[in-house]
Amino acid sequence: MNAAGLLLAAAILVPLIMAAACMSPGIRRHAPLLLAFAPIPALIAALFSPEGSFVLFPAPFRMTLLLDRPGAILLGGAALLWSAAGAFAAAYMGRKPATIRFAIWWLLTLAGSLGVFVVGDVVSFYLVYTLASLAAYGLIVHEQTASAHRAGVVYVVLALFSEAFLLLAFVMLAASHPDANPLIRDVVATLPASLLRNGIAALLILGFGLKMGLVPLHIWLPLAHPAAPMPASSVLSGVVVKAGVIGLIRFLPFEAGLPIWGSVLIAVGVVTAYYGVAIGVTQTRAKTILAYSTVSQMGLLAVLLGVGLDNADPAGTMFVAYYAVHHTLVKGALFLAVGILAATGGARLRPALLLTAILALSLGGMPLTSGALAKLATKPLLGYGILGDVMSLAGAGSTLLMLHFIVTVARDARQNPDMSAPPGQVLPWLVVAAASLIIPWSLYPAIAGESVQGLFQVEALWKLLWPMAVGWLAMLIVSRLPGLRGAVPEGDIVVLAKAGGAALDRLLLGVQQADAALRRWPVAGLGLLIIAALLAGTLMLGA
Amino acid sequence: MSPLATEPAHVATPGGVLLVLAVMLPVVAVLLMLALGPRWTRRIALATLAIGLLVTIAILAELLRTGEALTYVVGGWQPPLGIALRADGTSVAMLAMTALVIAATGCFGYAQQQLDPATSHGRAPTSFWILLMAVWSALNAIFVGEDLFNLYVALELLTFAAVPLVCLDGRAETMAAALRYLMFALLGSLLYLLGTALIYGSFGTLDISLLSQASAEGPVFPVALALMIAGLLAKAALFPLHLWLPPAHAGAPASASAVLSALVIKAPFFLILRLVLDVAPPQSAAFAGQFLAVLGAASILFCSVMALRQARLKLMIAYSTVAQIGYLFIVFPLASGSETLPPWGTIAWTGGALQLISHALAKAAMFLAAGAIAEAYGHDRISDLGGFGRALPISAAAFGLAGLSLMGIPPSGGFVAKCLLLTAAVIGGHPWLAATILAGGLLAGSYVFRVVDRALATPAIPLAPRKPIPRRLELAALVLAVAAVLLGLVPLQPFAFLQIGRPDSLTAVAP
Amino acid sequence: MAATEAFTLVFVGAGAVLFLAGTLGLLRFPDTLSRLHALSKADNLGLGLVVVGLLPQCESVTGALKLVCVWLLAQLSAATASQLIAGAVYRRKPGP
Amino acid sequence: MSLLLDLALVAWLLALALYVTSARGDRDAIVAFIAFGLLLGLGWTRIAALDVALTEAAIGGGVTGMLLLRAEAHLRKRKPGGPSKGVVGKAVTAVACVMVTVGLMLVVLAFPSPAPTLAPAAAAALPATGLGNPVTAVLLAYRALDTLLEKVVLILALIGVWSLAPDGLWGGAPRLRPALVPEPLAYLAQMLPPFGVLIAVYMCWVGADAPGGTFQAGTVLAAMWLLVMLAGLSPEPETRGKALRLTLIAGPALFVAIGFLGFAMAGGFLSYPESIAKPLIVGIEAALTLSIAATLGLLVAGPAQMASGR
Amino acid sequence: MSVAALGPATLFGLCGAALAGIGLFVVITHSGLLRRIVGFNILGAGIFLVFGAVARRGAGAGFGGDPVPQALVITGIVVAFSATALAVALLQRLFDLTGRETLEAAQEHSPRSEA
Repeated sequence: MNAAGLLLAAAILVPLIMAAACMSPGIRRHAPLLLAFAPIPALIAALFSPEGSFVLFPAPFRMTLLLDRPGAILLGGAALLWSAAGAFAAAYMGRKPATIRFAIWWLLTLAGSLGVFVVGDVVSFYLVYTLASLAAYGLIVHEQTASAHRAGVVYVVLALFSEAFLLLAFVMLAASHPDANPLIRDVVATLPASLLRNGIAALLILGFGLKMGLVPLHIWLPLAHPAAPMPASSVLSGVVVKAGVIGLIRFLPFEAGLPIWGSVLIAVGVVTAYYGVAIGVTQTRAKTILAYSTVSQMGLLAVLLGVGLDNADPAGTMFVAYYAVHHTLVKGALFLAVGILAATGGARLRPALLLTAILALSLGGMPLTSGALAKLATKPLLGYGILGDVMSLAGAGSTLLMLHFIVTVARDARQNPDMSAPPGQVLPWLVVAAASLIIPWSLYPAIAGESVQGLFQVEALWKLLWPMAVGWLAMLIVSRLPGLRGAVPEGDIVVLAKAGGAALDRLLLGVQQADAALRRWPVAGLGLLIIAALLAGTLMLGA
Repeated sequence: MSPLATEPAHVATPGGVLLVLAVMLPVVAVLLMLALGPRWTRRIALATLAIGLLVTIAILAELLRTGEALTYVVGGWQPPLGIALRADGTSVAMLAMTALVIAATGCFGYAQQQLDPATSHGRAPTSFWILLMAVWSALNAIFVGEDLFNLYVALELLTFAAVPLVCLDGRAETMAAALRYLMFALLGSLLYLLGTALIYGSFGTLDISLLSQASAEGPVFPVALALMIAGLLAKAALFPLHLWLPPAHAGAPASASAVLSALVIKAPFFLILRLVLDVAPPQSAAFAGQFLAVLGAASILFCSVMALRQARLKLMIAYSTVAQIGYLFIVFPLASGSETLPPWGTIAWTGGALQLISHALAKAAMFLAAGAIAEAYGHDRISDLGGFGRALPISAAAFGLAGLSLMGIPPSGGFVAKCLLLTAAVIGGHPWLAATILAGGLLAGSYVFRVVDRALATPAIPLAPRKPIPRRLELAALVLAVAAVLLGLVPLQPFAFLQIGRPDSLTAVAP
Repeated sequence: MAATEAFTLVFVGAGAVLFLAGTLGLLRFPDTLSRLHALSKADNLGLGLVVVGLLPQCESVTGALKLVCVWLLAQLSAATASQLIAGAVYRRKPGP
Repeated sequence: MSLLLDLALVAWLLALALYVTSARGDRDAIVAFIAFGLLLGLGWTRIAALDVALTEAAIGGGVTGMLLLRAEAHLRKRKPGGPSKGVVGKAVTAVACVMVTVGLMLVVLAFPSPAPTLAPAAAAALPATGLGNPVTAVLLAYRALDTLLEKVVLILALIGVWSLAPDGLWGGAPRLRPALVPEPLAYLAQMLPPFGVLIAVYMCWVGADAPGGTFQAGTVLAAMWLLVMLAGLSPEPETRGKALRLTLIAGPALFVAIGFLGFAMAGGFLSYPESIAKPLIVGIEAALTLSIAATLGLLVAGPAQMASGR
Repeated sequence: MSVAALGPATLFGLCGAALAGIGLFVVITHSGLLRRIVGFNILGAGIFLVFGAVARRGAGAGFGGDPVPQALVITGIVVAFSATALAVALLQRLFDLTGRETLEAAQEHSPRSEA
């Protein structure tokens, strides 16, 4: 076991150890202070561990850790956001007893969500994925409001479905493999030749799509993000949804390609990208708008993954990781911004709003921002055909949505008294905001394979500016439509579940009545005789 | 039959004496308790728990040391005339599980009785210890029994020990529950006995290993097996024969529920397993296995939904037991084995055994945690338990960890078990069983989540316990839950240990 | 030999007739007390006759003693049972 | 002739059983069941099972009948229960039961011929036990573990029954004696027990070599004890009483002890050294008879109904 | 098969089968628990008779029947009596507490009702 391996192990273990240490009352009191430091090993690992680091824990732990480039990129971005959001949380949550509980859930979610980027074997992946999924529930319901509770229930139900789909997919993947707990890359290599490949691919896309929030499995996002405390929303939207992205990156066979499922991903992604914008502009709460923006952005990522899968292009995953890390940092910073703006007024409001606006428009691809880099870097992957235009137009949608967001937060903050957010909150925010600019710039040459000079050419700028212009225009139109605001409730199609709920209730009531009937003595006695007779019949069949 | 008489079917092994001890030690304790009276009961029980654990460990060590099954021929009378005891790997696993759960339950019971020293020599505590010892003896006798009639007596011993446990607190509804349990169990026993009569009538022996070599002709054998299996199904409370279980397991005192749900219903299942795999001809077994799997799948789905709908915590756990038992029955078609691979070499067999053990640990943990909760609040209505995690963190943690195992979430024994079963279902081409396993996991997640959600809630008025609950009362549940989780660290390969002493275990290879 | 067999036949036959009569009485008499009367009469006397009839058939003295014991015990319990039943009837319906 | 007798016996048994299903009151059904038990005892003699016949007559007709009649008297003031209402359900159940019967009959007719039997094996092993009655040999030697566990079952049932007492009365005595003891009952209770005890001792003693044995003897003893208690001649014992408890466990305890001594004397649990096998077995039987009598009597007497005196 | 060809073993075996059927019927259809207990005893008697038939068929070695099943029946009768005693005691206690001797009222108590 080398130093790099130890570092990787520490990335997962340190937060877990911290969570366990919270059992001791002395440490528990200072638990919030741990949050900023828990992701540090992961950050160091992402920066300094060489690509391809590999570490194997023998039985009975059976865990393989492994860092590749997309993983390192995502791990670094995620660790940075976790660290900053942790510092923010320490300042934001205050020293209430409930904060300790929040810290424990935070550490567990953190361990899981960073773990998914570094584990290399199937069972461990499922383990850390589940850890992240389930622990996030504690973050969502932390405020204990009715809406938080509802969001938590929806989240858990969907998360369990995701777990179930993935478990079946993993089992089907590993079934043909001699090793009980094979490495992900080994089983994925066998996937295209597997007889079950369509079933596996469908299950993987369902399972990870649920986590990413692809339409129509997105309903937990717009419910959960507004309900959670500010720093929690930030990491949920910035990092936890990326568990789905890394899952698809790891488990889909980009080497060999699966054209049909690539097309499916593209189709779903396009629908999601537009749907998120369309519903997002009808929303009135800033955090809900951001949640729908995340939905829309995940649609873009799905399209990128689909193209990669379609073309059997393993390099595509690099672009996906690049785009994802941009989204991680920007979306994380934006959620923190909502918290900052709610506590800022008077003279300091204006600079804060300005920075927020820059971050927001970055998602739409404003030149010089990380969004612009991400869009330019991924352009070649999308090609210059109809898909490229469709995606550019989706960028226009992002701009529209972000303008709507800026208007909304500005309006919300207008009445704030003259005050300023505490430095413990502002500083982490600034760090994330800065990182969201710096990191994509520094990675760009390596990813896109060209120097940053190319970014300043007119052609490139035009590619970025026309969607923005379209977005501005659309905003002008949309803001003239007062009926639009609040037209669609948060969580949109979750409303449909009400109708289904009645039918479900009837079914459950039917089950209860059947149970009461079956548990009557004469019925059960007769049932016993019938079962004995049937058993005798089956036993005679074989004789 | 007779050629076998010349060559003994059972050769006693040196460690076989330990099996006699495992069965007789609790019996001696029962007799001593009765003779010495209430003041000594608890001391005898605790001493027996300690010695019994040692005996179990010795059995385990002996099995591992020799690598073959422990056998004892009682009184030196060879079957078919006499009775043999035999413990192979699977049996020893059952013995170990039993000892662990009984010991933990005993610790819980001890701690609970200390809460109220005035009544600790009263009716309920004294009866509890005697019955607990009797349950232990009966379970050990069932897990090592080789003779079908001896097993009948042991099953009845188990029933008579379990029924009074149900109504130990003397409330009217528990009386009704106990009576219903007794009656349905009796119906099951009598069907089993009828089957035994028919088997003796056609083979002149009741020894399982002699029967496994017998050639079956005509209708007698299938009818006898069907009656026995149906009778055992009634005792195992598999859907739709679960009428007695929810009120009985929910009404019993927590420590009794833990033993009933974790162990007592496993005994009839273990016998069904032996009948299907060891006694029935393989062809017949395959068909019957399919049928049992259908019932098991129905049990999983139906009773998980029922668990989801329960308002009371203990009823929910009880329905969950019926659902989890279903998983054991879907093992039959999955572990059907092949020419080269006997059933106990398959991953489904390991999965089934793990499911059995991890469910026992997890379910006992859940009932003990529920017991601590009921002790603290005087009720177990789930909707009124908001925030109990604050007052009873250890119980809440135990419940949550046990829940992980029930749901099949890693790392836990339940996860490995369900993973293995799912793999077997996928490899064997049983999509419906795979879907059932997943759906059962989802439903289990939902009902466990309902409780965990209450544990984490922070209601406006904090939920105050009516009396302080000492940590040691909660600890037993946590130990069991952690054990259930630790089971998840066992290798994913078929457990070689479980195959010791199975026929042809040398040919068994890992898939 | 023939004499003992004839003896047995006569006595056991008479006992059987008494049993039959007693059973008829049990079925046909109107009230509990008279039924009881018929039954205990038949029981005592009938069983006595049967036992006497069987005595010559015994191979040993112990066997004969056993038969007599059976009759005595039956007497005892039948008498007690009749008394108990009659007492119960009397208590339930005071007066004639 | 004997076939005719058998047929008549079977017809009576079936008629009584059917009467139990249809009788209006529970008492009628129980009386029919007692008669059924006695006839069944007769039936057992017809298939050469005298030991079973004795047991069945003592239990089926005797103690079980007493238990049920006492229960019926206890439940006198209830609403009549009767069979469940649904006619269709009843018809379906009837059809199912008829099918079960027919199936079982076919199976009984299909038993292999020649029948498998352990009689020769049991006979061959008999000298090693020193016994003459093969049933006793099976019960106390070949399958002694069954018998031992069965005794534990009996004791456990008693503990179960005791545990049903209300908390305040636990450890107290059951109530058998009626408020008013009828004169004749007291007379019977004085007359009968000496005979009963004699018969019990005899049965236990001959059980080693002839039909009879510990269980039959124990039942007779129990009946005598119950009679004495019913007549109020002897007080009902307190269930907490030391002597009573020692009597209860004496038999099984001796059984277990000799079983374990087998390790030292004969090289195994529950094995008897050939030279003293018979005395050991008779000793166990004697102790068991006492314990069984106490257990059966207390099972019929039921849970404590009077608070402990102390 | 003519009636005359029936040996007592088979005859009582068939009787046992019929008694088992009748006992099952009583147990399943009667809601009164005391009657149900009687039904259990009839069912048990039927099963023991089947055992008895088996024993009689196995006559040999100078014994009128196979002693092993006979011994099993004796054990079985004891166990059946224990069961009856326990059931009767439970029933009496239930009656003392609630005044009923059926389980049906407990059935109506729906699973959602409070403790």
